[in-house]
Amino acid sequence: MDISQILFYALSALALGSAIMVVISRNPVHSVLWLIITFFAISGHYILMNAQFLGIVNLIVYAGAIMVLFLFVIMLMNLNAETEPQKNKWLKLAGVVAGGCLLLVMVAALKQAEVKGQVAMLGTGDIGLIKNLGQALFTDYVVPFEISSVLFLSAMVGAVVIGKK
Amino acid sequence: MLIERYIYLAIALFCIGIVGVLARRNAIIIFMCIELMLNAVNLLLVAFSKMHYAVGVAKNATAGIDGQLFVFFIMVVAAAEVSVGLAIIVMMYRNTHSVDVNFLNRLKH
Amino acid sequence: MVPVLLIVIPLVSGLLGFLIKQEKNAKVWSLLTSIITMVVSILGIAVLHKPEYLQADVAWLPDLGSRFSLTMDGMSKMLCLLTGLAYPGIFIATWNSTYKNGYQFYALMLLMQTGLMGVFVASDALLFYFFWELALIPAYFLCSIWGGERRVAVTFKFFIYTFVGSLLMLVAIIWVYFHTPDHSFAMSSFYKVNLPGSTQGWLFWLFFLAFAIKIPLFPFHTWQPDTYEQSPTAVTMVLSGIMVKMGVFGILRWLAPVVPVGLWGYGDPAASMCVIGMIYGSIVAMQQDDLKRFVAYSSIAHMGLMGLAIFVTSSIGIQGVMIQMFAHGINIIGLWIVVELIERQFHTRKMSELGGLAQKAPSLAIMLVVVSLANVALPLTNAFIGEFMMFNGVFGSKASNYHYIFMVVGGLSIILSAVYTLNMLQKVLFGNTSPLTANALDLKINEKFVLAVLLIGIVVMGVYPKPMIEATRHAVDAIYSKMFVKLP
Amino acid sequence: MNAIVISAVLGVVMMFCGVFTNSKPAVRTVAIIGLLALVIVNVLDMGGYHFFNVNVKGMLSFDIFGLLFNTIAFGSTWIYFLLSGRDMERVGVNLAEYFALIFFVLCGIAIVSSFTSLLMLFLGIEIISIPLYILTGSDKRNLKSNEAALKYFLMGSFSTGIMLMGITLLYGVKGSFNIDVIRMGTTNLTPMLAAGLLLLLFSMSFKVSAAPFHFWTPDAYDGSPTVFTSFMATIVKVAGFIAFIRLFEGCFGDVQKQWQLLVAIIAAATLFIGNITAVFQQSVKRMLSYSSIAQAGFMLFALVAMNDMAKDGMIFYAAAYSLATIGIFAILLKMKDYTFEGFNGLAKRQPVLAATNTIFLLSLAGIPATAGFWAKFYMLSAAINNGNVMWLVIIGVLCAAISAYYYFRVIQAMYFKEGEAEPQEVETTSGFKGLLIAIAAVVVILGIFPHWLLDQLHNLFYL
Amino acid sequence: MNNVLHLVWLVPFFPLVGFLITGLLRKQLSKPLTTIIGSGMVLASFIVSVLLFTEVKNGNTYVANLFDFISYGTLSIPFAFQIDQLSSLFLLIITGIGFLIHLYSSSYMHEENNEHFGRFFSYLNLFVFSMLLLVLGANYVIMFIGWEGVGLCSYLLIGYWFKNIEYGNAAKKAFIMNRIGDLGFLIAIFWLIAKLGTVTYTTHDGGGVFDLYQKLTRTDVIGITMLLFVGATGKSAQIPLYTWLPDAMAGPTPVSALIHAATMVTAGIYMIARSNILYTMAPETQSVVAAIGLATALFAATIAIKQNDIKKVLAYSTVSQLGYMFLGLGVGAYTGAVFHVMTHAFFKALLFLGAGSVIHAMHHEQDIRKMGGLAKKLPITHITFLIGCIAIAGIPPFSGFFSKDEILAFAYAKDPLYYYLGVAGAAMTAFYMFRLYATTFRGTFRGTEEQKHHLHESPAAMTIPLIVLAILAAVGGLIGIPESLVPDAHKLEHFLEPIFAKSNEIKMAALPEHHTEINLMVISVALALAMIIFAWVRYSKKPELNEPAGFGKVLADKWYIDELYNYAVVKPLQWLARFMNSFFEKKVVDGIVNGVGRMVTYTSRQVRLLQSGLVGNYVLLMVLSMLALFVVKFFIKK
Repeated sequence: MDISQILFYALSALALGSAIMVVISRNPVHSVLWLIITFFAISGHYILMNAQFLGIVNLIVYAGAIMVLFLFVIMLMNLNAETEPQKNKWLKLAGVVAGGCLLLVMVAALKQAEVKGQVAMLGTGDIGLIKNLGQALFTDYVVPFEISSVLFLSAMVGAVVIGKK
Repeated sequence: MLIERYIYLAIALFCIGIVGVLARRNAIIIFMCIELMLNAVNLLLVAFSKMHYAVGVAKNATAGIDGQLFVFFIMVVAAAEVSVGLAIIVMMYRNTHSVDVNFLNRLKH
Repeated sequence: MVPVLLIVIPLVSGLLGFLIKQEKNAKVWSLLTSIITMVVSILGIAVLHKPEYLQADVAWLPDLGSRFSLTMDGMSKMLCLLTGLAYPGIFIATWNSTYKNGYQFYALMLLMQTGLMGVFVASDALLFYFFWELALIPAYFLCSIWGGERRVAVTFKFFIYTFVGSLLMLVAIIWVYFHTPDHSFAMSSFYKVNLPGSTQGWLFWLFFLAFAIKIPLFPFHTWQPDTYEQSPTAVTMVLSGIMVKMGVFGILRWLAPVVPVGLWGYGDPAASMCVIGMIYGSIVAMQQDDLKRFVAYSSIAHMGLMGLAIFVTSSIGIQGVMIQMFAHGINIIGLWIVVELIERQFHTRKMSELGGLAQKAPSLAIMLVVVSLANVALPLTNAFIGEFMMFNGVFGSKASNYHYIFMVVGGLSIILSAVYTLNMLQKVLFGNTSPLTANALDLKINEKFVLAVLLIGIVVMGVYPKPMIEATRHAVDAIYSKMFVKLP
Repeated sequence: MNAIVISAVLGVVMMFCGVFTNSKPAVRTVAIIGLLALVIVNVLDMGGYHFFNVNVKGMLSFDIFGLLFNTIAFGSTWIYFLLSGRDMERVGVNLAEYFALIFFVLCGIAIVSSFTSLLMLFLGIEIISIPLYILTGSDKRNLKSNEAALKYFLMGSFSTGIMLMGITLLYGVKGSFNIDVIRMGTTNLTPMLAAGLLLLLFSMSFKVSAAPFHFWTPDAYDGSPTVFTSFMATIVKVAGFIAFIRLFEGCFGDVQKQWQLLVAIIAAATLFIGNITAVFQQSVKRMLSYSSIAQAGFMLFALVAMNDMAKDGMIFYAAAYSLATIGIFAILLKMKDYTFEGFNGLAKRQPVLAATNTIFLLSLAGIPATAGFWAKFYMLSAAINNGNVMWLVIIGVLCAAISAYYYFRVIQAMYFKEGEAEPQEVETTSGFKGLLIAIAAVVVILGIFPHWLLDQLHNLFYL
Repeated sequence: MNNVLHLVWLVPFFPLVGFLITGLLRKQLSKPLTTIIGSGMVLASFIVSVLLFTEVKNGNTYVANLFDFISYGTLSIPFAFQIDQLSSLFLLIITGIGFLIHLYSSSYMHEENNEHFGRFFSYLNLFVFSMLLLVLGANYVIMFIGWEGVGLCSYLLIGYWFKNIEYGNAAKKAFIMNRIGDLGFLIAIFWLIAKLGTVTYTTHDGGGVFDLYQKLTRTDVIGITMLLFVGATGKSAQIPLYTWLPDAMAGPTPVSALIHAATMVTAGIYMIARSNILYTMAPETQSVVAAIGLATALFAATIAIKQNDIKKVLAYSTVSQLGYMFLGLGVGAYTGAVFHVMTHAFFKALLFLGAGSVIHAMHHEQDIRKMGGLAKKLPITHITFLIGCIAIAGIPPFSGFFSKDEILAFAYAKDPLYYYLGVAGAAMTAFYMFRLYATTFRGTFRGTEEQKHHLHESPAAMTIPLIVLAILAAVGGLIGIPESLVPDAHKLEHFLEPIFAKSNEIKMAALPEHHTEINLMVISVALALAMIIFAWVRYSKKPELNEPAGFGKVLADKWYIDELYNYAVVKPLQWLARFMNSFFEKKVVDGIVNGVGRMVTYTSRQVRLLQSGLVGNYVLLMVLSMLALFVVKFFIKK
């Protein structure tokens, strides 16, 4: 077992563990923090796969910007206390069971996945580098890139509509 | 690293996200769990990207790159969604002083 | 040309009718229209014999293989004639009725005529379906706006019920369409379809349901008494006199020739339903106190016989059905006219509240007696011819294994019909007058006129049915041969 | 490409309109004229006049099917602007922004009707969805509107997650997001493909509000300002269908037999739930939400059958359904009371409204001589032609009968019930009435000559 | 071929015209005018009938095809009249007696106002028309038309006084009972069509029923004859369908005389006589006919013994006499049966008209217990009535003797038991007729003073028919003097021979030896005389005024047959109808339809609860559905 494999398992464990903590934390602020840890773990995976650009972007955009926004909203609403009333226990249980079953079913379904046995190369290749990604983004992917500006425009207008008193 | 491990990992994260959506009542946390789901997808996409790279690199030096680009777009969209989503949640909070989705039951049947 | 006129005249006139806001004018307008339509239909059956006059064919939906094609064969001619004759009669007989926003009433009546005529002349399955539904919509509005107290719910049931049936028929039509050799909705293509027996079996039931609900056959009849009871009488006349014939017509035109094997396979169960319906309708009619419900149940019994005659597959029986469609139309409209006159005068339809009318209104009594007797198929009235031929067909059927049983059990309805009809006559006409009928008035001149014409028609047809038989013979032969030719 | 660019530009224009003028009629006029221009450029696109020769790098493909659909969607929106544009003013102050958002949605629609890459599908759907979240919540002080927006948003994002997982699994197998690549060599649904297909099926079902993924629909439609419900329930919904069909035909057209049953189950469930639940509604608006679910069930027939007839029928269904529903919503917007009782006696007070409304309702119920009949006819024909799903056909017709039940309740209220003496509805202009009559006439003309509209377009460009 | 026979259509045409005129102009025409038209038309018919008869007597017969009635495929049913020996004889009876009764009615119904008087005459004319159709028809369908037509007229005339619900019920009962029979007749017609493809009696080219009868199998011929007989039992009031006839006495008395004694009720005999060849082919049916006839004869006679209503006695007597005719038909004595039809028409019409005269005099009192001693006050009525009674009792040389004893003689030849029972019936006949006679005309008057004051003989319009009929009843039998008494004197038999020729070829009904026959006559006459004397003596002095008790009550209450029918058929049918209407129709048939509707709304109410408004639930349901679909796709093997 080489170092990258050890890293893989460690990061995976971290991601899963902190993801579970996101769900089970009573305090929203704790959830946010656990989620940030999950994002770090995922960024770690990206870097492990030599997708440095995505790893960094993930940290900046998700862990940095988005989660801060979340935190900000939670603070704004003064929700940092464990205010959430107990949801119906049965419903909660049903949720967990349903999610668990879905996991089982999907895993079972994908056990015979046609890509089984193929390898996702770790630590090699340069497609994850910003140069290559940038080139592709502004040549082959220029249309979606431009289109996403429309998306942002609409989000902007939306924020205006919603936010304006 | 064998691809199925990434598949299982991603699905597990994905399902944890789903369980979070199912089990929590706080709109913000539900939203966070959805973000978790998206991240699971991102992770899997990158893994597939690397897998296809391994297969196709001989013919094409940038094989598998579209997977990573897709991740980029997902992040873009997620950012936009978050801005709108949080705006809605805040608006809701302003009116009801709660982010508990179970209070959202004026519309039913 | 004739079929086009039969559709277009009432359609255009009906649409224009919405613009005539004055009831009196609307009445005159629609009467005139209906008379013109009548004249055209008479021309169609009696004068214009060249095929080009009796057909029309215009491209409609080329991509789907559906054409706006109309044909008048003997059966169509007769039913068009019935429709053409009935409308002026109805308008004259109900001349004294007034309706709120009457102009709409008359306009819708004319639109309904369009649908009815269309059903009878369409020789394209899709077009047929089109008109089939179109006839229903005005009926729905007519009953729901101008009907009795429970009109909305009752008409709604009627509408939904028949709608279900028609949709099932639509499924069957589309299915057959995809199996026509040339992917066409044309009647001729439908007749060429050769489907395996099992397919024909379930197609039979799909068609059958639509028609059985419309006719209506037991046990799909429960919309009918309520609807007849609640509708304004003019509408009831159209419904019972003409619209229910659509079902019989549909069986003869579309069911029997298209899925003959299905009809053989399931003719006996279907015929059994008809027979049960005959007896059942008669028995229930015996218990009715409301005149409209009474007529409704008796109509169920009579329509059952028509169904029976068709489903046992015999040529003379089908000929009888042809005659009877016309005869029953005339008779039942006559009955409704009398009922309407009674209701308008006494504001009740309850037999128990009437009585003694024979003393006070002898003309009315005579009319009612004659029409009722025609309804129970007394010889020398029109219905006798039809019933005789139908029962003859049932008895002599070679297709059914149970035709003797059908004959005997169905024959009981002859007796039962006498029972309920005479009961009704006695309660309404005989005995002493009730407080309501003490000052009864006899018929007015327009009512007398319509009824006299009806009676003459009843007797003339009953004594000399030959022209009717001749007019429809070819159509019957055509249908009958199709029922036997298409062995898979 | 014309449509995508112009609609995006128009969105921006509307944004600036809001900055530069406060005159609502002016804003509306600009929007209406702009939309007309959009329709025209799209039609020109069909005729071969491409204004923007962008190299789309295999991301989009503008086939006649998509363009035709765009025309219908834009045309319907234009009618919608004409009919209900005035009513947007009553929602809030940001009239120009509403128009801008609608233009962005149209941009998204133009994308999903012509995507060839799953990435574009994703972006398109998001471009449609995000403005809709906003529009749903645009009545800011109305709790119902808030609630609807939040529900719609949460569930919409959830389904986006599902869709992305589906796309990812497909990518994992095929290594590409291009639908042609994905289709290539797909002769058998291997597990991961199947899982991807299922996830895409779920999320697309969600977008078109097919049961059991329809739960957001009644609440979102009911809660959002009625004027936007009209838009969402019609144009946006059928756009979802176009995307759905494009996706499934493009990616999995060759293995249709293997997923037909699943779609059939979903269609049956949608028909059942939509129709059954609509029966018991008290509010016409909510009834229409369920009816839109029910209609989605019929549109799913196109997917179940997946033949030429189905695609033709889909276009026709889109037009017929949109026209009728927009009309009904336009009338509903004039009512003060959205319950069935609110319609009592409308025929006496507003005969034109009642008559046109009746025609629209008949069309929705699928009565012959209205466009809706042909819509249903095509769908039933497609499914019958397919032959494997007769059970679904029978369920379909029975449900159609049930649908008559609730549509006719409105007719009953308008015509057969006595209403209040004083008017229960907002004043209407004669222009509005004239427009309604024109739409009703189109519905009837389409009901008698279903190919009339297409033939006209055809004559315009190809002769 | 003589041209006179072409006029056959005139025979029914006159009454039809009479019906239309008197019916349509009933308000305008005065009573004398109505009488003239109504009776005149029948008289005209009678005259034509006589002309036809003389022609037929010369051996000419004729079938007049008027027009195609129902013609389809190979089946052709023309509207055709056949004039031959049998029909011409019936024509005479119908128009002759019909005319007399019209004449009688003009006086009897004088109290009615113009309108109803006209109505009465129009009904009578319509009846004559229908009856003529019945006998003239050249095929079974035309016969059936007349058959139902006379039923209708019977209905109209029984219910002539329509204010009285009881009368209405009687009319209804008559019509319905007749319809039961008609159904049998109708099925027989269909059977014939199915097997032979024709209903015409006979044609030139041998294509009629009576030409092709050999093509019928044994089953066919038994079935057809049995069904025809069912028709006959309805119309001719035989067991089990006889109960309507006594009730039919609710109609005006001339109606009872014409329809329910002289003509319509004999239609069944006519029909079987017409179809004699078929019956000869079916001895089994013949036995049934004989048995039913005999049973009816005896059964009705027992009831008649205890009746106190003058018309009821005559009605049961009619039923009984009709039974004799069927006995005759059943033993193959077709001529005898027709003969009895004729003589019975004379004396029974006479008796009814006499009874009418009595009732007229008694101001509509019909109970013989309240009469008595009328002989002096009503001399003509008395004498004619007495003649009628003697005739029916079978005392030579009055008409009834010859016809009845011919039947009994043939019955003896067939089976002596038939004879003995028949004679017993004849004895009872003599007894109850003279019980009636004695109670009514002998003894002392038991009515009210006022009735006594007003007692007077009827006017000439009523007595003339009585006298004419009395003469006929007295001497009418002479055309059928049996061979055993005077050789070659049976004119009727020779006259009718062509009609029964085919039957006779197959199986000539045998007569006993001449001396045996004479012995039989002596026995029956002796018995009848004894009964006459016994009844005369007993009831002249001490009429039976008390309510009968014991077995007498059973007889007086008609063996409770009406009650039996009421409980066995009418009540269950009504119950069934009520059940069907109030339960089955509303709860089951409609209940299912409405139930579907309710189920939809109920489901709707339940399903919409899914829409709980809670996002958590929505997502949960979505996830569960996803799970389910995953399972369907992956784990359910097809």
